[in-house]
Amino acid sequence: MHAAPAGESSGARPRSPAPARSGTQSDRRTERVLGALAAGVLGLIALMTITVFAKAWPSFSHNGLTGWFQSGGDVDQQLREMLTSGTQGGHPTYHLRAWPLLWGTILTTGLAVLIGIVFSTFAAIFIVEFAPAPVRRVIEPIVRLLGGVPSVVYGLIGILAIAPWVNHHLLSESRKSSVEYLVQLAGSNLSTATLILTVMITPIMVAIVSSSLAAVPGPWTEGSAALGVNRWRTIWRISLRTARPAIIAAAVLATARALGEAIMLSMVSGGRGFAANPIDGITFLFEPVRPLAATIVQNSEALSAPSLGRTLYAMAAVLMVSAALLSLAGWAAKQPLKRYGIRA
Amino acid sequence: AARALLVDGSTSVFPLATQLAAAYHKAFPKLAKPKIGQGQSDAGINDVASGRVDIADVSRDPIQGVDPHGLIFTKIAQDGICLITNSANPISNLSTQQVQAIFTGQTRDWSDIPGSKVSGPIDLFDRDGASGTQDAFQNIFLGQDLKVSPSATAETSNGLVQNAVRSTPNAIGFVSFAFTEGVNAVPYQGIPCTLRNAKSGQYQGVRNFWMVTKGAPKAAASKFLKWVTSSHNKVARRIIASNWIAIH
Amino acid sequence: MPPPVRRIAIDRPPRVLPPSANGAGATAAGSPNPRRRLARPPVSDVIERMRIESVSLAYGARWVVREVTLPVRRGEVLALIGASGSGKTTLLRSLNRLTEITAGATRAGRITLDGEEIERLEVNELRRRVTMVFQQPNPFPMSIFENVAYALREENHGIGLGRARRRRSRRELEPDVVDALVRAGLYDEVAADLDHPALRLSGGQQQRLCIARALAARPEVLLLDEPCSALDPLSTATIEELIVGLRESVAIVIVTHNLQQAQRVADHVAFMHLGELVEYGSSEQVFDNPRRERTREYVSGAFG
Amino acid sequence: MPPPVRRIAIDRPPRVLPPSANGAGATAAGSPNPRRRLARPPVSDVIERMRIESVSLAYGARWVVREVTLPVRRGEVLALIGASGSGKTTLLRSLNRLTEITAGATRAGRITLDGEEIERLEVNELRRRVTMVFQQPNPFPMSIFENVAYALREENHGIGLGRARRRRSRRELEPDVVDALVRAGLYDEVAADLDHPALRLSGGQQQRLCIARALAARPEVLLLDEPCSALDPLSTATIEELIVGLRESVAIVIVTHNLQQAQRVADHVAFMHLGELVEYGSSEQVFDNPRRERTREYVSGAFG
Amino acid sequence: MATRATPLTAPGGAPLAGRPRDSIAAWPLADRLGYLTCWAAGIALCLVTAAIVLFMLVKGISYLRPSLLVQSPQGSLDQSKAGGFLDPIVGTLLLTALGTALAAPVGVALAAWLSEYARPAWLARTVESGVEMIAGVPSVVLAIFGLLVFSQGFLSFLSQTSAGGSVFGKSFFAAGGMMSLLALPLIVSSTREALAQIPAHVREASYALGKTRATTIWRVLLPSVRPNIASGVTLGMGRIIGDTAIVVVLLGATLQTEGAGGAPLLSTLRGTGSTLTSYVYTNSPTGEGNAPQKAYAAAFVLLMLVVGLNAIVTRLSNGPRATNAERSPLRRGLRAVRTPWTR
Ligand SMILES: Nc1ncnc2c1ncn2[C@@H]1O[C@H](COP(=O)(O)OP(=O)(O)OP(=O)(O)O)[C@@H](O)[C@H]1O
Ligand SMILES: Nc1ncnc2c1ncn2[C@@H]1O[C@H](COP(=O)(O)OP(=O)(O)OP(=O)(O)O)[C@@H](O)[C@H]1O
Ligand SMILES: [Mg+2]
Ligand SMILES: [Mg+2]
Repeated sequence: MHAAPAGESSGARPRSPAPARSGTQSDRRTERVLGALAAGVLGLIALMTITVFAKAWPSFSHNGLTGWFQSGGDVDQQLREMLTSGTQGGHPTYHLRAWPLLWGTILTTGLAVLIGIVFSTFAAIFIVEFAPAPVRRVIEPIVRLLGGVPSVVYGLIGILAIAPWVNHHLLSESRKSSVEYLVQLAGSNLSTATLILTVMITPIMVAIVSSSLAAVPGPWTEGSAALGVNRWRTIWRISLRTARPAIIAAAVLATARALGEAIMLSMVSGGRGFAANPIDGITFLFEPVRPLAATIVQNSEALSAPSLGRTLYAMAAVLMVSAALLSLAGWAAKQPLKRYGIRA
Repeated sequence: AARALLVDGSTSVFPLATQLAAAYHKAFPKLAKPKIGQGQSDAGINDVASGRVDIADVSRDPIQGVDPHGLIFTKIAQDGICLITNSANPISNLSTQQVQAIFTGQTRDWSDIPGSKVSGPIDLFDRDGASGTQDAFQNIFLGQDLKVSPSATAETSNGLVQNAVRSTPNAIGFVSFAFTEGVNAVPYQGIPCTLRNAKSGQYQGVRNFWMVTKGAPKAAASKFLKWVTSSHNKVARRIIASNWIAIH
Repeated sequence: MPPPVRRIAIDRPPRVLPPSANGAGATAAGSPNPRRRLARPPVSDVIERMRIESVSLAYGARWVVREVTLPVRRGEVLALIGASGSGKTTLLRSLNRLTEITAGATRAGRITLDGEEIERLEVNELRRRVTMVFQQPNPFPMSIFENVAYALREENHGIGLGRARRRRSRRELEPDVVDALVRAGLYDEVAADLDHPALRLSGGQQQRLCIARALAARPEVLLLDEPCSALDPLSTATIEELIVGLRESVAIVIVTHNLQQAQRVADHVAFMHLGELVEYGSSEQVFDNPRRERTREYVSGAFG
Repeated sequence: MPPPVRRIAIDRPPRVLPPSANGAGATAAGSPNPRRRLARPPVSDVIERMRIESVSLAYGARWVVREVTLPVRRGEVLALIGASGSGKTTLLRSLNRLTEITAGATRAGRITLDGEEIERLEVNELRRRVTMVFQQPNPFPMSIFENVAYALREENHGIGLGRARRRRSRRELEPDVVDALVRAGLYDEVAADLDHPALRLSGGQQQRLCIARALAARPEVLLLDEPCSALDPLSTATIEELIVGLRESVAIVIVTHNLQQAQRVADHVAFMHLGELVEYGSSEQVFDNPRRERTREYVSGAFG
Repeated sequence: MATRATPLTAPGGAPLAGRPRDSIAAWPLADRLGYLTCWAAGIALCLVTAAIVLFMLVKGISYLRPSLLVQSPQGSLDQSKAGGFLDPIVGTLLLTALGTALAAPVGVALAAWLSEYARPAWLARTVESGVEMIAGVPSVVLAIFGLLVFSQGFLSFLSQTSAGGSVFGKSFFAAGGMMSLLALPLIVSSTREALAQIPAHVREASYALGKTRATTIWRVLLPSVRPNIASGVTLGMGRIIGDTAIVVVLLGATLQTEGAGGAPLLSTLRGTGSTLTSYVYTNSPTGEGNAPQKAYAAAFVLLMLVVGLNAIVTRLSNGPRATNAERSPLRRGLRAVRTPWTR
């Protein structure tokens, strides 16, 4: 379209300029040190992963990956047999059908995170956009405080305050007897666990989301306001869009936290390796579950028992893998946003 | 300086062990002071087997094939296990058959139990598989072949069972002596579940507390164990007798 | 040969005089005197839309605009000039109540749109009718298309109980979007890639995109705060033509530091100093024989 | 009466002609012709510091600057003009190898500082000698003092090397900081509150702070990318004088869209179009009788 | 603001424009619903928070006696009669300090590397996932792994050696080490988020002054994300303070902090102990101690500690050179994350 530039032939290929000396000694040293540090941490993590998987191997190999994740039989029974297996010189048994535990993990984590994300996104919007200054000034440190409350304390509140209440007010005789032959309903159950878990992970999410909502560039929101788009729509279409990477990050962190939460859940989840069944309608919410992490803690006494120990490591391995996949998923979810200039 | 005498293991034995250790150190300030950690029975067994600690407190009987070889179990005391029900349901007695029927899930309703003040489904509270108390309960009350009904709620500690039973009218469960406050300790085979009866040997539901060493106890460890188990050691006797059953 | 240029708009060379901008060429070429007014299409009728009556504005306790009275008419362009900090932006922002967003900003005096006090109007309704383009280009982090469609999509969430929020399909929106882009003189540059991120455009293109965004809402009054300060002469030319062309249908207020620009586009000029309206009059009068001393000083020391 | 204004720098009313800016007033007042060059102190000698030899720059596979050859001399101001996207900024950034931090940017051709190829120089050393001021004012989130002191502090600590070099105390730094602020014409405005956060300053002040920051490092070449496009006439005036004053000691390259500005400050002007250097010559020559048609078109349509 | 106290009078004495009519009433139903949801969520948050805090307050205060704070716990079956929890308090402080001291620098360094260097890319990606993975690992797994590591012979100096001659592997050092791993993800992610939000031209401005990346990071980038680092660290400390498994497995959960060897502090760090959390755990029905009253009291003290530590961190995050303006609520806490350039 325009006349060929003079001597363009010489400019044909990017002649990469003479080997440029980039950065001073100190700078390159810094990069190396930091890089080494990162590698070190990674190494440690890798070592841990390998250890766990090595220990976990027999469990997987005996049941086969498919078998391991299937359902079948009473998982608690299977665990007990492992504990005493090898007694009287018999071979240790590894038979396990872990689906109920997985299902428990999925239920508690999934529900808690779903509720948590919605709730904390709205709460964050409230804190950043609508809350009167004094309220904000009070609530912000308190949210942090909540983030710092140990899970044991939540567990304590759970078993001493919430579980009994649920047991008295929400569980009728009829409901109990309806599933009597399958499982026994008690104050600590799926809904209690989910509730407390949600309360536990919310602060982290609120903190992260609101901080990034607060960082939405003023010109964007103003620009939207200047077009006569009301405050809510502006938040909805501009602020939330900009904050999405943070929301994702928050979700990842929270999910990971929920996956790994053990103590509290072992206190209030009902402690039965039972696959709560949605078909039971409302009752479903009051059926006991026991997520993987809680199972590990509850049986950690038996880590020395050969087969049970290996099995527990296998559960740990599963948790690790899912956490890793989780972070990958989060990363992938952020990619499309980058190209529109939303920095993640 | 003398190396520490590291003790680790069962939380159930922990209170006893700490008191013994304190007294022991008072008696022989020169000797290595026992340092009591608390984890779990099997963690303790692991530690002692790997030589990480010198003595492990264990609240369950040895299991062949599970326990590493070459461990020496020394019985130091006995603890009792009580059946407990909600205080709204002060049952006067349970026979072995009744207990087995209830815990295996054959009997599912209180109305089938003579003397119960409540009706409706029985809420069973079990302990998780790895617990020493559960192991003891299994051996003492059920015997090898019976199993606790799978529908039972498994709690992770005496305290949780106590707590659950306290807050559930229809509940029944089992705990060590120390956890009968606020609930109804059910007499077993007509014998009230009390420390006295257990000491006198009438009450059957007792289990053993062990201290485990790798091979025969060595220098510091053996001194401590001798002191604990020697039959003419007033101090130790008194401490044990305060809440447990002395056996020497 | 340099490798072939990928022809997506971000890469596309900016418009050069022939052929696309010969409009600009015509007004510009051979006329060494930058003060010459742009060739302006005759305006059928001049109607007063907004009226600013002895308006004062304060941040906290500090009055930065004092007792300003001005008419805003459709059919002519009103230029606000004055040194930095003289309150131009503040005054401009008060016209669609953007000042209310700023904490601690207070207003006294009347501002009316078609005789109705603006605080009687629903604020978003008002801002939809009186839109603003800022000094810094601020495209949203979306595709070019979405940026322009934004106002359109949102506008049917107008007043009224939850009017069914039927999302208008892209097909429906396309004509309006394209039209807006054309009017902002951006279309030929970005036609090929409406789905590219707006933030990848060059500064000038971004600013024109913002203007397109504002036009898409079909406002009745258009407020421009130094729209060209970051642009090169050619983009500026495009936008100035656009402004002059628009004044037929839209009442326009433009804040500028560039006196030549004010002279080229404005029919009336208001000179502000330290928050006071020093002089208001027709462009010729203010520039060629200002009544007040201050004004003369300012317009003569023609920096910019 | 409006309540008294709290007199801290943040909301101190910006400088207006009397009293503070009578410097600007002087050059401005009574000079109706904006093209007039600024009164320029005689320069002892003009020395070439940098040389750009047939430099081409590409982003990815796309050449945005082609075969440009230019001298950069101390004792005179070189202005780069040209339409948006013509590669001015890119060229400017390549002078202190800032292009290297842009992913996919490649360079061909030679750039020398005092005859030495800039690749041979240690990059931070180079950038300390050839500093740059950007289009948007971007002070760091520190106090005003710290902003300037930052450039002064020699220490370039990484890990290991640590803060081996003793950090100069505030007392030691004060004179240089003040000096830099004075040279940037900012001192009298901020003297009272050197410890206030720099981000509280007005746009013009911020930009001058950035210049002060750049000057503090005592650079040999100063690159300015549209330093005034965000500023008002008075701040602009101050900065232009500053530039003209500096050219004695520092070689200056300025990118601008504002032709009047180019004429006021520049000794030599380079006109770029679509990445090519169309014309290079003395300011008078380029503006009054350009050799190339393109140039004529551009400078005659004196928009902006 | 203070000056507004005196009613403004317009220059011309014109009446001030009345507070504009709230336009929310005019929003479409859906939007108003959203708005209400926000308030609902916000209020719910406040209520839940208040409920928890009050619950702990009431329970805690009713059982808390000053003596508890100064006595060491005694071994006894009925913990409700056995001393206070001085040692756990000390333990908590020690462990948290140790863990944070390890985690904060490493975390910030990692974040800086991830956001400023991140070469080679694959390594960066892996590190990122690895770190995030830790967040999902039950701490008991970390603990067991830690035990394996720290009972290695060459690490004997970090813990004590049994009479049997092999390494105990349980000590404040060991626990602190693993705890820092626990806190890492939170610190890294919040710092990275913030660094990513700093516009490029700020970095360039620093490079253009001939500053190295290192200096830029150290003097410009990190200072401007201090608040985010702070909130990351507080969240991290939360994890550390709140963890039980690691304390039980790696700290021994001995009632009293028992040093090992001569040197005062060092011996403590090499020795075993317990934290308030593990104390709460063992005294809650979950553990054998079974003295809920004490658990509550301890839990309350724990919360107070958390509050105190948060306050300290926030204070530090405002930095020594922070002017009053910078310490204003706007620059603090969640709001503080509004990066200066986004004005
Ligand atoms: N948000 C604010 N808070 C407090 N004071 C402000 C605010 N915005 C502007 N000001 C002050 O109000 C006065 C007028 O500002 P305004 O931006 O309206 O001037 P302007 O004419 O637009 O200047 P410029 O030509 O540089 O844009 C200035 O003194 C400024 O310091
Ligand atoms: N980071 C980048 N990646 C890819 N292309 C770029 C990048 N920065 C600039 N460009 C392209 O390079 C060309 C020259 O850009 P440059 O900013 O140098 O022009 P300019 O003369 O400075 O324009 P303006 O006057 O608007 O600042 C433009 O077409 C632009 O789209
Ligand atoms: Mg303005
Ligand atoms: Mg540029």
